[in-house]
Amino acid sequence: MTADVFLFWFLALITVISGLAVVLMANPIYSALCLAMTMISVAAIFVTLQAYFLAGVQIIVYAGAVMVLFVMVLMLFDLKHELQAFTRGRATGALKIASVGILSGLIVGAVTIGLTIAGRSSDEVISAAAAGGVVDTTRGLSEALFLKNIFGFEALGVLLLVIAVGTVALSRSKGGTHARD
Amino acid sequence: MTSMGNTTFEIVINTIKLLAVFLLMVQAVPILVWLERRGSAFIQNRFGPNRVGPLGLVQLLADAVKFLTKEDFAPEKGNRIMFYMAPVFALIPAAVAYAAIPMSVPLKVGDYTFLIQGYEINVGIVFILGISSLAAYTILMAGWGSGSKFSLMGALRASAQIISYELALGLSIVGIILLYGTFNLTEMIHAQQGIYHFSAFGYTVAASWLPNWGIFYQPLGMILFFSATFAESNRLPFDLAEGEAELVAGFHTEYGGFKMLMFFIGEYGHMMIASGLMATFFFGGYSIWNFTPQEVYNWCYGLVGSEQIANVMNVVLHFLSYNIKFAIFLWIFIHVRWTLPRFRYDQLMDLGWKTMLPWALGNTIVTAIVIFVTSYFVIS
Amino acid sequence: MPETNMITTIGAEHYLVLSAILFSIGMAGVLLRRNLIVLLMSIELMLNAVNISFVTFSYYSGKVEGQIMVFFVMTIAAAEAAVGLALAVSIFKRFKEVNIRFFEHLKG
Amino acid sequence: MPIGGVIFITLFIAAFGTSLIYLARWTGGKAKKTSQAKFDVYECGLPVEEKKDTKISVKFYLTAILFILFDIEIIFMYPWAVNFRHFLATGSGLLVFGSMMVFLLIFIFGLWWEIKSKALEWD
Amino acid sequence: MNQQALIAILLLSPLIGFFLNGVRFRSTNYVLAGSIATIAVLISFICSVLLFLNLVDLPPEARRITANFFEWIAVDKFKINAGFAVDQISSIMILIITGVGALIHLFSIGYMHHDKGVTKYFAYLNLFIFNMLILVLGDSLLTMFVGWEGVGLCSYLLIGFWFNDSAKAAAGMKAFITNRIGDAAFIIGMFILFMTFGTLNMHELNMLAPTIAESSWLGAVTLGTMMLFIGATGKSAQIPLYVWLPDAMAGPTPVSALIHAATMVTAGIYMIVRLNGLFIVAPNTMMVIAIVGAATAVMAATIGLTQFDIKKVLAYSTVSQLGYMFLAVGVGAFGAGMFHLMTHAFFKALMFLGSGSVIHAMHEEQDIRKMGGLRKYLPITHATFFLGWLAIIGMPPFAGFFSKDEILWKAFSSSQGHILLWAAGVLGAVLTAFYMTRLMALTFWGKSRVDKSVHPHESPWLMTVPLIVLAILSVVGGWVGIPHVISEQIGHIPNFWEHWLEPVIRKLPTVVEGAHHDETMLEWSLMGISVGLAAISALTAYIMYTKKEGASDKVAKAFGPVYQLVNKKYLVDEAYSAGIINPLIEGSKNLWYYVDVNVIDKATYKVTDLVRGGGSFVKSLQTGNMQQYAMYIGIGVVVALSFVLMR
Repeated sequence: MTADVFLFWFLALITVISGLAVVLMANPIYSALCLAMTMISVAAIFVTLQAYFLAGVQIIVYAGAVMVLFVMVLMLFDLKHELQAFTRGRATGALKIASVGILSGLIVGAVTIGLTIAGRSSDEVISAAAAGGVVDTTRGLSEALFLKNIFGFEALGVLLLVIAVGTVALSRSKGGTHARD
Repeated sequence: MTSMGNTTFEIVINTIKLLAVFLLMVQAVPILVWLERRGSAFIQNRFGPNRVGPLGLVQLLADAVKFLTKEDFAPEKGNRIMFYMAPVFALIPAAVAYAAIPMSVPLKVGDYTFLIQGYEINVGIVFILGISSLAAYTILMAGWGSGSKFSLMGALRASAQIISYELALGLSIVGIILLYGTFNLTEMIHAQQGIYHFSAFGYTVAASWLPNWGIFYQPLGMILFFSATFAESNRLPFDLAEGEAELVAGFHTEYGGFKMLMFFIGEYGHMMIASGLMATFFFGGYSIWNFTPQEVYNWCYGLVGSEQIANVMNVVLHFLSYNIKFAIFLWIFIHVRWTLPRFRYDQLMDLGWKTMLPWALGNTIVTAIVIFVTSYFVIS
Repeated sequence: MPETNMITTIGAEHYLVLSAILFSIGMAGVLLRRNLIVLLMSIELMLNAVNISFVTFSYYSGKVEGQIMVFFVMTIAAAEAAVGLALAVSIFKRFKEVNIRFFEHLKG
Repeated sequence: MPIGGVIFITLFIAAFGTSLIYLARWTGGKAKKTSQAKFDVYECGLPVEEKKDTKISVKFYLTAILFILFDIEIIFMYPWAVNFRHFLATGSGLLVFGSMMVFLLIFIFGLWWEIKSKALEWD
Repeated sequence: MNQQALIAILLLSPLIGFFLNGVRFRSTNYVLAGSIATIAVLISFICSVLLFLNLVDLPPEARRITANFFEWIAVDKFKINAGFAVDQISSIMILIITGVGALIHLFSIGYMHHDKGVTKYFAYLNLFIFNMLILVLGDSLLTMFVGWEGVGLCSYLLIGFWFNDSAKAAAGMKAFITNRIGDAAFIIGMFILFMTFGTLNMHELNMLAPTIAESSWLGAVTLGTMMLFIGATGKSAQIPLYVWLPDAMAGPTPVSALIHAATMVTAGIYMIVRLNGLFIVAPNTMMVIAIVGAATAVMAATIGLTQFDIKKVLAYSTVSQLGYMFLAVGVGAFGAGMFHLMTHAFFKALMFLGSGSVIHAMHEEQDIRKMGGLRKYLPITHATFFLGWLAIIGMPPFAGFFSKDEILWKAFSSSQGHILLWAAGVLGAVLTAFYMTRLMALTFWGKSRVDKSVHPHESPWLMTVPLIVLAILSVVGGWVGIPHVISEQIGHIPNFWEHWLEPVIRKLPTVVEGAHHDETMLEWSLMGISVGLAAISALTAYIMYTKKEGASDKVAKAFGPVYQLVNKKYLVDEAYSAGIINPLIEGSKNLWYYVDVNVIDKATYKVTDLVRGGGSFVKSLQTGNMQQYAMYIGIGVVVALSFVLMR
């Protein structure tokens, strides 16, 4: 077992465990911290896939910004008495679990079947990747981003602007009947 | 290859090196604490610690003993897990990020080349920014885990401050990235070696009496970056998180003993990262004034006449050069702390959002325009 | 191929299965949790799972487009988190709790 | 990228920190409960008050949201900045420069709006 | 400097100006707004000049600078780049647009300074310049169409600039809707051409056109070009879609000068010239174009004879002159069409600005019956207007003479030409001379009929400087295209114009037979006839309107019903109302009353009941529980995935 393989299993384990913890932890703050952990290990997985810059962005944006926001809001709310983590519905629970089960089964099935039916053995793909190689991902990334996807890029700029304006407006709203504070 | 080397020897050396970088950081903290206390005393016309040992140097050991013998305390109302985890996590971002800063030219021993840094990362800037942005968690965990209002307030303030200044920090180095076209710190240092020279409109301008350092291209960027790092490491004049008059001691109100010390290590670690990055981005990193490493090596070789020794000497000289710059910035951190008064919180936020961010933006735009104009229009 | 291949040789399918598992976990979180903010976090989890598969495809096909997609997904995810949390704060201001059930008031 | 090293040092520090805490606990001992006040959180000597809803300004979370949005815009500038000279050299400099300037215009407009609408005002 | 960069700056400068003025559109600081807009256009003008000089440096066959900024649309084979091309034709156009545009911007600062919406006005003007440049530079029909629509929008915005006046707002809408009809045809034309050639790139279309053999008298190319021409009649105000242009005079006068005289309305001619390689293989279309052009030229000129609104006269004159240009391109004289386009841009912009100056001086009075004798109050305006008048009636050696003469000669001699077309052209010239002289006489000469309360005054320098520059251009503008017969007499001045356009213009053979000498004689005599008749006509008008009081009324009485008909603009608007618009409205009313209420509504009520019944069932699924919704999505994904997998 080489270091790479060990690394993958290690990271996959951390990712899955902390991902499970997000869903299972009763206290939302623990969930948030576990999610941050997941984000970081996903970033590490990106590194094993040679997406270095994306890994950095993943950490900066997700772990360093989005999750900080989550944690901050949760601390703002100070929900100490979270007695019940899961919803209780009229007989919907079983169906939900069933659908999750089927869904996960199907996704796993789709991936494995898709890969085997296509007749593409993984070695072949790996060699192709090694030969073609994502040599300088950041350069390729910026070429694709700024030459091919300019409109998407500018549209995202506008989206962010709209969100910024919208959240400010939303935070100004007094929440219906809530008295002004 | 994901890890540290190809042979067992290399892996072992690299592991030891990593530990050494970490220990270097940890052992620097007592010295800095001593320096800070003595320095502040001199600035404020006091004596400072001067009883234990010569110049009070052994004070550190006394402190350590005190830390060790304090009883371990956690408030009942708080969240114990968070309360204990926070100081441990305070250490991680600082050390992980610091290990990515190159401290000297690579050392060649036989067939092996050892970098004088924890590890080389090809997206170094992004990595360091990302890792150090994780520091906000530590603070939030500490504040929330203490279960105290002061702690929570302090934590929220501190994290809001950190993220606010992270914008200015991130934007102030876009100019530098534009200039050098790389995320890699080593390449960035390479670009700053030698004499001052740049090309514009197809001509090359050079000045042999100046080094090719970033500060001469990005003075505004340097000021913004340095100020933002003050806020990032929660140092005065930006230490609103622990404004004594308002919040007792901020997020570490409830901490004491070793846990407190670990927060200190984290804070000083951030200072060190900031100083190291300052040196790397704007002052040529480990490079020596306007000499390239090759010139320094040749000089060493001429002096001793042995390749091996010249190599080592070269590494040592550059390491010294780096550390001199490093120490100067650390001293500026300390000096500023004892010289400037604290901001009010609204002033702090105003400074971050309404002053530094627009200026950093302007700096970026101007840099981009200058680079664009000078290289797009070639006067032949 | 020997039996141990699955464990010692890491290929695209490993990453994809990991992504699928993570996605399912996120989906379960969306379906089962009652705290709105945890729900949002579960959505982030699902988006991360998708990102893993995008990067995987990008790596194994040698094309950078997948990474662009991840970049966009991250932006959208952050925007979504911002708006979602703003909504959560609005709800919290009114009900002092962030149960997903409060959204039932919105039905027509 | 030596991710192995990063993980190693992370785990090492975690272990190091934890052991330090245990060491201190061993040498210093667990705190003895001599009175309830000792274990209360610090509130300047007054009895601990527990209010149901602690009023914390919503500004904090608003700041965090705005930080995210601007942070992403800055992140978008990184790949642009690092390859700007490359683009200039390959002849697509004008397009890339122009598109980023438009993006920055949007950025500046957003910042200007936030400042003008007093969303960044702390009192 | 990089040529692509020049094109980018050329295009972006007005756009930036638009944004700078657009974001602060409530401001009334006319100096700032005007300077921003004018400087933006001036920068564009400088870029145009530099590009032109770059073109001159290139060898004649290679005079084409292209800039593909990015791939705009890529759907299978349908690939459109955001590509722009500067060649011999478009370089002339950008010079006219930005040059005349800059002058008119300058004029506008003086003209609009009292207006509340001055910043908005300049923003619109800059947007117009930007769109016009897109139209002119776009190297595919679709890119051109973007500008085509953009200028339509700006035209609408500027005609209805004073939208508080409902008549003016209605004029804007009329222009927009009339253009819409043409645009629809333009789009259909693009479809046809894309189906036929598989490309919309105009350069490629010109190259590919000769390879397509037209099978019948109405083949794909003929149909496509015909559709494009209908689009052009909308934009360039030709029969039958000219009705919007006179009404468009509701906008500010500089706008009329820039958009409705110099630039936008010439877009149709420009488009045809740009696609000359395509149009030339469709002789039927060419014939239609020539006939429509000649008819418009004469008809609009006759209406111009009877109008009393100074701007309306100029508007009909514009329609008439555009008819000339279409006549020119219709007989295959693309170069002459472009030539007249340019000279017309100079003198008509001059006259419009002059009329603006007059209106400004008369405090918004536009009726020429209430003017007269303004020469002594407005010396500069009069002098420049006088030069413009000489140019438009085609007196040598002013600009209009050369271009008009060239058109008439080509109408006579080209293989597509006909003596009737020539005759119509001459008739148009004669009428033009008459009504323009009438306009001059009633406005500037003779006795003053100015109201006592009005004190005319000369305009500020901001307004007179553009007038002077345009007057100079109106005089010398024609000298770049002196015909051979004249240049032979005065020392072989080369015909720069023909020389410049030669590589991109396909020529039709001249059919006049006989020796070179005969041809020269013929040309001289035709020239003499047209100039002579125009001079006589102008003289008649001069005498009629200044020396003999009441002579005009007598003539009007003598013609009686004809005069009334012409004065009412041949009742075209009324005819459209009665024939198209009212039936539509009435028909719609009937449809609404009988079909809608009784049939459709009843049917929909039944459907509603059904849906309501179904809805109340489905409503039970809508619990408001988001997680249930998410579950439905999940189940949907499962079903879809299993379908994919089982297949």
